Amino acid sequence: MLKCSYDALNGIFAKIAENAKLYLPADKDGKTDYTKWAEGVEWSNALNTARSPKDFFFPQVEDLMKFKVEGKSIAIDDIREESEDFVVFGVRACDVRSFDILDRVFLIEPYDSYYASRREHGVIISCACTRPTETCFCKTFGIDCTNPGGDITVWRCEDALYWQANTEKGEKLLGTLGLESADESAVNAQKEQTARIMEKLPLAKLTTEGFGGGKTMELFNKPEWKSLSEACLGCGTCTFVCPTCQCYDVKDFNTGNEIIRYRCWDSCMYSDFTKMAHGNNRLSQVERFRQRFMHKLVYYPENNEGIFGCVGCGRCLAKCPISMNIVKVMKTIGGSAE
Amino acid sequence: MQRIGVFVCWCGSNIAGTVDVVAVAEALKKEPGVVFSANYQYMCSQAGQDLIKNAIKEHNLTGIVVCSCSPRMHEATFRKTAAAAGLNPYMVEIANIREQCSWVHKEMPIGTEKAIILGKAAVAKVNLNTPLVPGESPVTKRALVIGGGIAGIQTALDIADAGFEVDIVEKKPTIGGKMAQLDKTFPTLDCAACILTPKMVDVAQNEKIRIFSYSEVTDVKGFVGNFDVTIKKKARYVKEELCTGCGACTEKCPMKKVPNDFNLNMDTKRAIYIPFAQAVPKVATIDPDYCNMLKNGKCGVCSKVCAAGAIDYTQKDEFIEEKYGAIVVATGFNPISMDKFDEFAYNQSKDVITSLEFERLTNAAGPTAGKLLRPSDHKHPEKIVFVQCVGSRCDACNEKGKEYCSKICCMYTAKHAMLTRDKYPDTEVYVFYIDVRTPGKNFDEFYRRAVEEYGVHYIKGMVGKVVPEGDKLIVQASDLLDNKQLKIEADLVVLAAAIEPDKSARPLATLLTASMDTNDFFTEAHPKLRPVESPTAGVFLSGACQGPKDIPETVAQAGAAASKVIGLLAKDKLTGNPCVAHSNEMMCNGCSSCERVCPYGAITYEDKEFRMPDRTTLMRRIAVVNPAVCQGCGCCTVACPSGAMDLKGFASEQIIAEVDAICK
Amino acid sequence: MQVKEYKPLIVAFCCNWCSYAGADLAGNNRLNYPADVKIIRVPCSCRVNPMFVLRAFQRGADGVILCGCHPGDCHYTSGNYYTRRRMALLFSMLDYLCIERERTRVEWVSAAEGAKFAATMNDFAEKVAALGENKRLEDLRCKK
Amino acid sequence: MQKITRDILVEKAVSLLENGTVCCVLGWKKGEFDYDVTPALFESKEEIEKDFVYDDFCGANFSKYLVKKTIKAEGKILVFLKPCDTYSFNQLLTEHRFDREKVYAIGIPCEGMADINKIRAIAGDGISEIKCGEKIVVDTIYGDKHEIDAKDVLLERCINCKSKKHVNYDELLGDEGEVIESNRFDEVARLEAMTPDERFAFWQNELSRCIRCNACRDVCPACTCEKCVFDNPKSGVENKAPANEFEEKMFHIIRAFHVAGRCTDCGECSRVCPQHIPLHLLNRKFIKDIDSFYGEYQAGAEVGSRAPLVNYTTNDLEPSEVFEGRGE
Repeated sequence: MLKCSYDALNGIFAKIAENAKLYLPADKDGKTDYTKWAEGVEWSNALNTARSPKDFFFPQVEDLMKFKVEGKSIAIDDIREESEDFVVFGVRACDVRSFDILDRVFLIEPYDSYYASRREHGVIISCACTRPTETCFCKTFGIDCTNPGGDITVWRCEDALYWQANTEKGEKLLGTLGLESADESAVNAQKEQTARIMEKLPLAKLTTEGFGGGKTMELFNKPEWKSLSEACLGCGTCTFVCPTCQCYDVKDFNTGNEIIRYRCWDSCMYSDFTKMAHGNNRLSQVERFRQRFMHKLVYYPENNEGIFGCVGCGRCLAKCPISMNIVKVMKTIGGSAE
Repeated sequence: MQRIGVFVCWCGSNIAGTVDVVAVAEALKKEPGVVFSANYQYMCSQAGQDLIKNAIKEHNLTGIVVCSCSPRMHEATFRKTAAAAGLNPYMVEIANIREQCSWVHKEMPIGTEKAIILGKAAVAKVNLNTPLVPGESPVTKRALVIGGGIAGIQTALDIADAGFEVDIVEKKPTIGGKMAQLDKTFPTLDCAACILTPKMVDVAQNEKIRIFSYSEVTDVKGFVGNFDVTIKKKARYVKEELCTGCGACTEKCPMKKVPNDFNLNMDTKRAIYIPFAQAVPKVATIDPDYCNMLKNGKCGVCSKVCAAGAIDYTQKDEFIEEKYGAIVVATGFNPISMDKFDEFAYNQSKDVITSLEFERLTNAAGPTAGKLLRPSDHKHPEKIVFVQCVGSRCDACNEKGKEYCSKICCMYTAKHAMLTRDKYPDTEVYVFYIDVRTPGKNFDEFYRRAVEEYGVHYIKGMVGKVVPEGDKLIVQASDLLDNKQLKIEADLVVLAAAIEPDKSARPLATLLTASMDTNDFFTEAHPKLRPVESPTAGVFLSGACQGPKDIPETVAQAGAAASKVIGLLAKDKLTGNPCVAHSNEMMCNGCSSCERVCPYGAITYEDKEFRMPDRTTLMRRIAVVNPAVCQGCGCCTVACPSGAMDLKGFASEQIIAEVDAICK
Repeated sequence: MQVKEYKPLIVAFCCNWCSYAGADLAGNNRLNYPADVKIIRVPCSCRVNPMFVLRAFQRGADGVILCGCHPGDCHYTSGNYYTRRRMALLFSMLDYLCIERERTRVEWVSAAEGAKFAATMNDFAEKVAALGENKRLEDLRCKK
Repeated sequence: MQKITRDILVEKAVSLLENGTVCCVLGWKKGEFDYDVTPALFESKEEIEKDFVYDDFCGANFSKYLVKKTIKAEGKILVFLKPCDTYSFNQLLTEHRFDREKVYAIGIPCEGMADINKIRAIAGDGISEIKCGEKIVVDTIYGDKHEIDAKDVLLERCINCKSKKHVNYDELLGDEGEVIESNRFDEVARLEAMTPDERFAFWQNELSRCIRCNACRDVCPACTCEKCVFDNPKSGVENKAPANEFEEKMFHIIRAFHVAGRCTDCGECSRVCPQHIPLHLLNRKFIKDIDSFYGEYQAGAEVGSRAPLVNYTTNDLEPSEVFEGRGE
């Protein structure tokens, strides 16, 4: 374990930024979001960012290729940007888990080379939580917010910032930073303190009981879906703030001179989601609403060794215009009501 | 995918002088959808059109772009060309490379570059064109004429003569209108009744014509070819079908002091009356304001004397709904009220009268049986002053009168003056005028006869004041030619009151959505080229409701309106402009935004049942455009927030494609 | 590399009855105006959706002008009155978002005003040219 | 604190449900925490008594729900409307979006709703309890307690409340209020007074955060199109994500234009924006312009009134006159 003083932090950021783009949470206008580090950008104390860091690997809009059509010939232009190395600093445990969930989608056949390339070039420096909030429920999914993982983990202790590499990539980067070594006592103390707070969280007792692979038939036809989805506006807020939602649409944009094929996030909450020639797959908002939660809580774990598609970051709890969310769904549909 | 042909016209050197037409044709050949491209000296010539026709057939073209002069010039030509080759005429687009390119840009490279871009825009549009077929709507082969004066009578007779059914709605108990009140007519001096009443009889006897007298139009719905009209038949308390017009009731009715409006209230009639001897229909009518039986249930004399048993005190207003293909407005005119003209003492002296009152005084069927007697003391007037332009040709700021010339006053005053001198040579006649306006066949000759043969004193100048003094009227006036003030002791003063549209015209215009000018005269579709049509399709104008007119003009216009109606009714179906708005019912919210901006009332709403994707059904309000009424302005397409409303021929996608092509 | 001279691109929506005829008249009278002005014919100025205006800017137009019949002379009696309201509000909003106000204009041009049409286009093109390229409402994907 | 209590509303709802006047009740349902109230359709007395709430977190405007819910409902729907909600209600009626006969509307007074983001800014993380009383009392899991004056944490739209008057209802609970002279255009005026570069920077910064989640549109009572142009591939503006600055601007300009003259300024768009973009400043710009160009007009004040963009006068302001007297 290594450590650095908070005074030295700016210098360390500068060192990281020498070889890679560095992004970290910073406050602006009362909101926190990942910001490209430059001299003067302060690392935010906030628990988490409004937008999740999935953008770094799976941006909302990503150009895939360009092509020109002339007569019967099509000229394709591979416009893939040679991904630059980048470092995302200060990622919370929940969001770190989200990369694992996305990997299981994008890095299996058919292999998503766009995503893979960004994953390869990115280093994730996670940050352990110390002040979880009432909307946090990462523990429900077995995430330890005091041990967030990623390539490197930092602990924000009172006296210093503690660093530990978790992967080869992490070791390599950490080795270049010239930090002093440290014992783990401060970190351990902090872990214990955070664990005690975790017990007090209002959602501490939320469990995944009743969910998981194999529960499809049991849950699919529950009548409660109707009342849960009754007020759903069908907007895409939950999906777009979610760190694990990975659906996208591939579209063409005709600039007049050429066609840009790009992909952008899509939402299963939209009525025209995966609309095909025969029409829509899911015709009513109940079906669409159910799909999103069944996917996170049943279908995904069924295909991924029991790993749930939700990380308990709480963004959807804070952002849904009508305050409907996965916690309310789990408590109503599943067996985890208090 | 379309198969588009591009045809670049040289227009001699008009285009080719500043645009490299060969380069344009070559460049456009590469555009998506273009399979053929050619250039030619004069595309609009027979040879040019043949080139287009042959290319359409040979290359199976589905759309063509002609790069030539303005579409305002030859769009119609090339549409016909396309149609002749079996292509839908609306698959033609014109790139205006003459007026908007070669003629305004001097350098060949610039002109050529722009011409190519304009061509690309047209190609982009044609790629999205769809064949359009004009909508058709059936025509109800019956016309409605509103107003039963000479204008309405003549229109109805002409329409009926062509074999179509016509209904006349007249608000008075008889048709005949103003002309029925006149004595003689200028410039031939034939008696009005002698030429009008036979026409009235013709109307009554014509099997194709129905008369709704004592009736009003209360509602109009529908559109050209398909109007639904509600007519209110006011209760006349006499069964029309039973009344023989014998007149027994009108003689026996004890209520004798009812002002006789037909004689402009210069005498009285009974509470049950027939307006005049030749009235059509010759049916009695009870005036409910005066009839004792209707007012307090005491009397019933008419009922007792009526051998036919036609009297029905319980009669109610009746509403009749009829369908018409065309509507003719012939609501006529009235003299304006003289209330505001105190200087002429109209309200102070009975011997100051209007010209129309003078007509009745000289009419054999009038209150004096045709003898010219002063209303006050029934003496023969020895000195008569006629005042012209009372309320006509006023300043815009003068609230008393009208700005316009009433047109007929000069001639009828000359007529009155002449007839007076003819019958009563001892009577001195003065006419005060601003100008004497006599443009008409035999008009000036007529006026000059009044002056030269009949010795009427025409004095250029305006009467300033009329003061009743004893049994005389002191007329103070100025003689502008001799530049002196005059004071004439007259026995009778006759005011040539301005005429204005009938008061019923304004609400009627609202019902018909027909437009009016500030004076409440109906406006024409075009003041010169479509003078008898209203801008509202299917509504036509006849007579003085459109502007002041004399009888020959009115009759001429009545005939013209009739011929337009006949032209319309002769069609079995109406074909419209196919470039009309269309609402996609799947996207329409029924919010009424489109309806509110439509100037033609072409949009209505209906509740329609939709089968939803989840197999439920849903009732939704949706907009429906009547293609026969829509004129294709496209205002609704922008008012519509969902984009459900689009315009055929100028669809949003097409305009966006043009924008894109121009900007790329 | 040769620096290309900056030429503004101007899209002019002209109503069929007055302004398009006015443009034709300008042509008949050989009145010059910049070739940068490209006319799109619409039945009435009220057919122009604000979306078309934005589309033109997106695709690289530097100025957009709408021409219609003079108020009161609309072929469809009231179309241009609606245009007037819509565009007054749209232009005010564009200004609020700091799209230069000289880039948009509504001008009433009758079928008899060929000279006015040419003068308007000359003036508008000059003002737009002075502003330079449209940077505040551009879509970089559409730039060459 | 709200002057009218939850219990009065519950009693009313239950009695109307039980006597058959209505078949269901649109109301606010208790959430997981004390602030995450959800709009809900209550169908039984038990549901209402258990979960119905009315407190400082009941911002949701139910008017729009009536469009879909009235179609399906067998009988009348009881809806509780705050004063500002009644304007949306009227505007929807003007546009024939639901059948008035299928609604039983109860007007309820509103003292302004609280903005949880403002509370969180004061109380910090870990809110465990919020009590809405004279003061808003917030407890956190970290042992902090905050007593907050409700006036200090009002939603933006409530600070600039335009009316406490209900413009449509079948029944009114509590006292009727008045239309208020608000300062709601001050912020627009402040922006107008900026230099173009400042203002450009302001909007660039705000709109760049847009993630096009469509929450603003989907919550908007004026956006009830069967098919939105932004979802329609044929409209030419359809897109699922803002690809660049142009698309960010275009979406918000077009959306504001489509609701111009119809927007009642209910403020739901700004309330629900997950990125806290002050969208009301776009809508209010149109309202302010409409008021100054064509005379004051409040959408929804009257059923059937003619919205300014489907209306005109022959001597309206010319587009060229818009900027007269507004120097650069």
